[in-house]
Amino acid sequence: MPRTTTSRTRPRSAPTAPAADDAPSAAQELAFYRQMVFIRRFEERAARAYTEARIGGYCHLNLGEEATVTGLMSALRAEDYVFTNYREHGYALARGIAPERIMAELYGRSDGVSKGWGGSMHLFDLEARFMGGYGIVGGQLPLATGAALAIDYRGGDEAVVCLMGDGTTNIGAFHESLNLAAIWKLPIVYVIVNNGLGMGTTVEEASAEPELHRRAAAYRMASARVDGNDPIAVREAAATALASARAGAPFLLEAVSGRLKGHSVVDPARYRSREEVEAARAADPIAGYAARLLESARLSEQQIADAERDADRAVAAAVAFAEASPHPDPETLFDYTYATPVPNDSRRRPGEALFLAMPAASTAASVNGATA
Amino acid sequence: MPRTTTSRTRPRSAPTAPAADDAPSAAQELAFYRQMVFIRRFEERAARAYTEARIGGYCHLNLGEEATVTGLMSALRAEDYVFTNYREHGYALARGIAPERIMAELYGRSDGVSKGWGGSMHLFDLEARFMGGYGIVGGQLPLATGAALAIDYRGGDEAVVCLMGDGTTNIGAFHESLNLAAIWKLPIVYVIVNNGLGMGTTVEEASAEPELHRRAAAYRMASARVDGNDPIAVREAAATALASARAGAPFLLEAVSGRLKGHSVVDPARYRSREEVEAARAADPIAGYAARLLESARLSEQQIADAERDADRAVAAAVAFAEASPHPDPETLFDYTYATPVPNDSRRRPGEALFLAMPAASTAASVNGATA
Amino acid sequence: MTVTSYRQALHDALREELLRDEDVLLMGEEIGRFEGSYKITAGLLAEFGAKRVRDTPIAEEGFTGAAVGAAMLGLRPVVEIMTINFSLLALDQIVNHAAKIYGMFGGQARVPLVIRTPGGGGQQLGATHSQNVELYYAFVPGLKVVAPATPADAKALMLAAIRDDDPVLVLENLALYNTSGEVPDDLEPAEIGRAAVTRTGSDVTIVAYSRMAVVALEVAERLAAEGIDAEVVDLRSLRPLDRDTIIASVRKTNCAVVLEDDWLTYGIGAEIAATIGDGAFDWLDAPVRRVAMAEVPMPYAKSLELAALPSADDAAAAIRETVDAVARRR
Amino acid sequence: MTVTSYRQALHDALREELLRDEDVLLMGEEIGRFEGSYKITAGLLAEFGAKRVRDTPIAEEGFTGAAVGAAMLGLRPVVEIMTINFSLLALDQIVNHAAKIYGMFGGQARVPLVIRTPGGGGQQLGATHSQNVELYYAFVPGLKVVAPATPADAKALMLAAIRDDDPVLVLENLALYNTSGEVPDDLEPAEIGRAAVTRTGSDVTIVAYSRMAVVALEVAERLAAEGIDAEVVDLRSLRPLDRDTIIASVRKTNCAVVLEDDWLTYGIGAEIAATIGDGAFDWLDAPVRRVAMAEVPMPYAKSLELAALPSADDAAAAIRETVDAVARRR
Ligand SMILES: Cc1ncc(C[n+]2csc(CCOP(=O)(O)OP(=O)(O)O)c2C)c(N)n1
Ligand SMILES: Cc1ncc(C[n+]2csc(CCOP(=O)(O)OP(=O)(O)O)c2C)c(N)n1
Ligand SMILES: [Mg+2]
Ligand SMILES: [Mg+2]
Repeated sequence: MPRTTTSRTRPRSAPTAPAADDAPSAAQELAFYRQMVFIRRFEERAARAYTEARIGGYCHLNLGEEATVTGLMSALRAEDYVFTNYREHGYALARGIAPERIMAELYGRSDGVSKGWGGSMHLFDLEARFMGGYGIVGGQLPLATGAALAIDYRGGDEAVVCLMGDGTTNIGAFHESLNLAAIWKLPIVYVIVNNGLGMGTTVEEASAEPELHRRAAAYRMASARVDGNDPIAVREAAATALASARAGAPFLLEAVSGRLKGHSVVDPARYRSREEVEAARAADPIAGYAARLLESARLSEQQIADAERDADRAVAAAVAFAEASPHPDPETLFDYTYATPVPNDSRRRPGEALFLAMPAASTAASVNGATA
Repeated sequence: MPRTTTSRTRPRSAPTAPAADDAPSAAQELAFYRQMVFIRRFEERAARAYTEARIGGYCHLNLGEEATVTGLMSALRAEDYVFTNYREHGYALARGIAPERIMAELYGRSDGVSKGWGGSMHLFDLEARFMGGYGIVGGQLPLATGAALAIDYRGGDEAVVCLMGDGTTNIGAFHESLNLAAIWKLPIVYVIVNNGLGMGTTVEEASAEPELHRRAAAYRMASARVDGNDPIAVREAAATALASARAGAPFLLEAVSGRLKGHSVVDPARYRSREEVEAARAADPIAGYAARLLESARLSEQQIADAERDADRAVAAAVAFAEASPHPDPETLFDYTYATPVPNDSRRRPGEALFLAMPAASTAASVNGATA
Repeated sequence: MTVTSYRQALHDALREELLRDEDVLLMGEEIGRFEGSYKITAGLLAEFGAKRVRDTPIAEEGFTGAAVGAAMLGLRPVVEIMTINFSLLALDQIVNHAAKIYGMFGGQARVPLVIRTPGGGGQQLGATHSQNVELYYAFVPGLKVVAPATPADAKALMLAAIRDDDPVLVLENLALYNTSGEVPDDLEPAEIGRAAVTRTGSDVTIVAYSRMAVVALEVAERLAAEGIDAEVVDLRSLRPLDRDTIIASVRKTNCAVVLEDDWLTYGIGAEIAATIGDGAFDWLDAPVRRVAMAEVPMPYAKSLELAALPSADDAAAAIRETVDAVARRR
Repeated sequence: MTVTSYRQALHDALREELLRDEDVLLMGEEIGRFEGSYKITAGLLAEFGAKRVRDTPIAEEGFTGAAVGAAMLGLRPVVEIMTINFSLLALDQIVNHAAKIYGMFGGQARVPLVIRTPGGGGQQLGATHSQNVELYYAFVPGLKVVAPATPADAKALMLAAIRDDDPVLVLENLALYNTSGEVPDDLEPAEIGRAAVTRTGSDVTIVAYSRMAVVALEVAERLAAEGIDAEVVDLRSLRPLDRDTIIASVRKTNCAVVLEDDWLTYGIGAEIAATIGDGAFDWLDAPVRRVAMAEVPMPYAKSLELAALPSADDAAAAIRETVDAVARRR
């Protein structure tokens, strides 16, 4: 458990992320660009590994959301907490978790961030305060709200960022969580990553108020909408939101971007018209950002080539690491049912008998195998 | 099942309730007053029967909400549907269900509206299109939304009125239901009966937006707040809301009144200050309405006395009926598990063996008693 | 007879009922334009339109409850919950409302609702997406729960569920969608509440449902080669539970093994074993073995998932051991 | 030793833990100013303030999930869900989140959460407010579920639950709140996962938990007068389930009756009966009888409710018949 925040008076910890009013330096812009490219390459490589059956289960990518991911994560302090959904590789990368350990998790290997127990949908890293991808739509919202409650309870000045998709704003947990955060004045920013689609359902079809940030009004909560294709704008909006949250006014931020591919790797997205796909491609945040920076000579062709080469190398290293990492040992199957060992915990394998066959004595056999 | 509404083209059925613009006649005012008094007396008598252990379970009363109940129900047409929560005796009475059958239900007798299966929280009458009191907070909202969907599906012009308490606006089902109704443009009016309290929790403590009707904004839904102590105002507001709903624009109406007693009959409400109780009493909708009508000579002392006498008589008759009604026969215990009989339905009584003891033959015994 | 996939059989049942009865409508997430997460409803939006094939927002509690309410007014909604894991969000509407409304109001309102939802692990979907929680519904009086294992049963039980006036949960299975089998062209609705003996045998009874009923037949064939003649009972209906068929079989074979994909302790198999221990007490020559999932949150990694899930080998071993145990006791 | 009510014992445990550990906080509907629907938390808001005794809106999923999240950061929230019926609204947060978080992330995050909630029928609360659905939690690996029957156990298990690093559901019971019993003044936390033999006997084993464990003792006393010497096993923990204690008892008495307040088919008793039929197979001289609720939505009317609920008389009759069945077989 993260116990570094147990101080009960609000410590003014030194900010470890840019403050709201910092104008982006050229170095930062380059760093943003490089991060976006890196996420893009990582996701493309993950898609390939999935089609090669190296990655299993469901696999949802941040393709098209790289500017949102980068801008948001850059506004956080190291001690802030992130909760998100299953579409989270980019956030984990941007939060500084080693790509090797992320790729190893996608591969289901024992060096993965979640030791192979979570997979693509369930990345988690306590050190990075990356508190989980979650696969149940909306499931992370109450959890994140509770994390903010814990911070407030202890008088810390960390904040929580809780990500969700546009489709998630229609589920009950959204309503209950935002109301709780607002009445309790919790240090949390809810971020709607609006990529225009649930799986194939559009925002307009699913939400009676399609300007999703306006739903904050039902909780007298401050809110804003930002262009999710502009990493600098996202960072600024996030910084404002975080400052508000830290001051006890939770915030709802909506970042509007696009989804370049299907809902998950297996989805061919046939329900999208050619025009829709073209429009998404035309709005590609990386191409757009590069074009803007190139235009004003804040980025060179060489830097672009370097970014791509470095990203490819880093991703290749991550894949190599993942492939070399051992599969989890079946012997560890019962290691993570409980944190506090408990007598009579079942450690029976599927084919095992509950009781020893025809025991000789009339005393009870130990029935659950080894107890924890 | 109510199948009178299966016509698939929208029939313009004759209105059976006053239209929105009718000004109240003296006769109507008197009828309103008499109905409010009647509900008051019914509820007071129910409280007594509860303390005498003639009524069991939980028992929630409409004391203080009589004007809201009367005004709302008067705006409905006969073919409209009502869904509500457990605090629903008044609505059932105002909807025209025989008080005898309501009281018999509270007594748990076989002549009760729900044959003794429901009790105070679960009144239901198909003929009156009174589609149930429900005990799970918020549980009625999706159901009512679905009823409106069925009306729309069949092209009927009935509407649904879905009642709920103020505390209910904080639960997920509220959010999901209003969003569904709004995207599907269903003929439904959601009514928040705001009595200021959940059980002991105030609206301000529970809802980050305490002007509850404003929550409609999250669904681009029309809404209004009305003085729930004024039956005429409530009727007018309800008529407007119903007209909107019938035209395909669902509506959120908030009626603000007070709660004169505890949350349920057993609750002494010690958490309320003397001032709060005084204020609630001072706002008593019946006393207030009587005073206003008396002042303008639209009601006489004689009429007041008559109303009280008639109410007492009707309530006494209801009690006499309830007391005379037989307790449900334990033999009927298995009559209402399934509507479509099904083989192997369990009809075992609690102490009964599943299988006959030591059966003689090697063929399987009939194991579930009589099958439906 | 046509050889059809389990997926297609479900699709055909839905389509036939949409054609037959205007009161039937489909509701659920992504069932229309996306054609269903598992494509059961492919083509139906185009054929029947958005009124009858209704995409919903992500709001399991809301749209499932709305289907209950619509059913109270006489429609016959068929709700798809994308996987049974997400049904937990709608549990209050299913258990506290759909299952109670008929009884709680003294028989006044019927709820002719169908909930279709797949269970099943084995797809590396991790802890929250690999559960078999049909128990949550099978436990509840007022609900009917069917669990077809074959394409023919999938279709016949779906037809029955849609025509039934009570809420029926139809448990599908991710691992069965692509399996195939013969489906009679003029298939009638099945009778809900009846198990089927899908293989007769004399040495041991295997009781199973859904995917495991298919595994049971495979294992029985394999064991036949070893001289073990197994009878297979496919439950088909979890509520009501057809105890007579189970007991008749075990009174003949004198021993039984239960196969299930859910967790062992308190799982569906517990009731089966308890039922057998009671109704076949004087006939039983060995303890009833249960082959079930390891009691852990399902891990993502393939090596761990395989270790957690019951396999055909596990089943075969348990059956052999049970037959041996009988021999030792005779 | 002090004679204390079950309600007071729970209250005392909460208060002591609030005093002992600043990380403990209480959350739930109406637990503060209203002092709790069943008054377990009476006086605690006044003593500890609104930060530590936190009234919540009506939002079971939201506040239960928030407690899970707070627990992930090291707080030790104790959530009251007013009755177990309402817990269905929070099921996703409990089953898909609280129970999974430790395993799903490879052991990185602990969830030291307690959920307190009463079950129990018999109060004429009708179909949606009288359910015993502890099964829904007992079934789930990753959760621990305890069900105290006595004031001493209520306190000792509550202390243990609060100090445990896993999510623990403490099943209380409406009908037990006013019962009394001795509670040692220096009571230590109990060990979760252990059943207790609360009466020794040689003729028959009665297995029960929560309210029925109290009924079991009453019935055992009554039967003693008739010459039937019953042993009573109080499960105390539903997950993990202490099979050894049950089996040791039945291997001694050679027969068993299970008492439970929930529905029979798939109920908690199914696992108990299945466990006995397996682990005591060669010792068992009669089928395991289960005394359980009739399988109907609970009716409101007293006459029907009484017919639906298992009574002490039902239990006594089933035990007598079981002892007879043993005699006939010997
Ligand atoms: C409760 C629940 N219902 C349904 C699903 C299936 N599902 C997974 S992702 C998804 C769409 C989510 O859309 P959105 O919130 O916009 O997020 P995005 O995938 O676009 O990032 C759905 C319906 C689920 N995982 N959980
Ligand atoms: C889901 C759920 N949670 C909690 C309860 C317990 N409960 C019954 S009534 C009530 C307060 C409801 O307040 P409000 O919605 O304002 O309605 P009112 O009783 O004031 O009419 C609560 C918490 C319940 N019945 N259902
Ligand atoms: Mg989206
Ligand atoms: Mg209220």
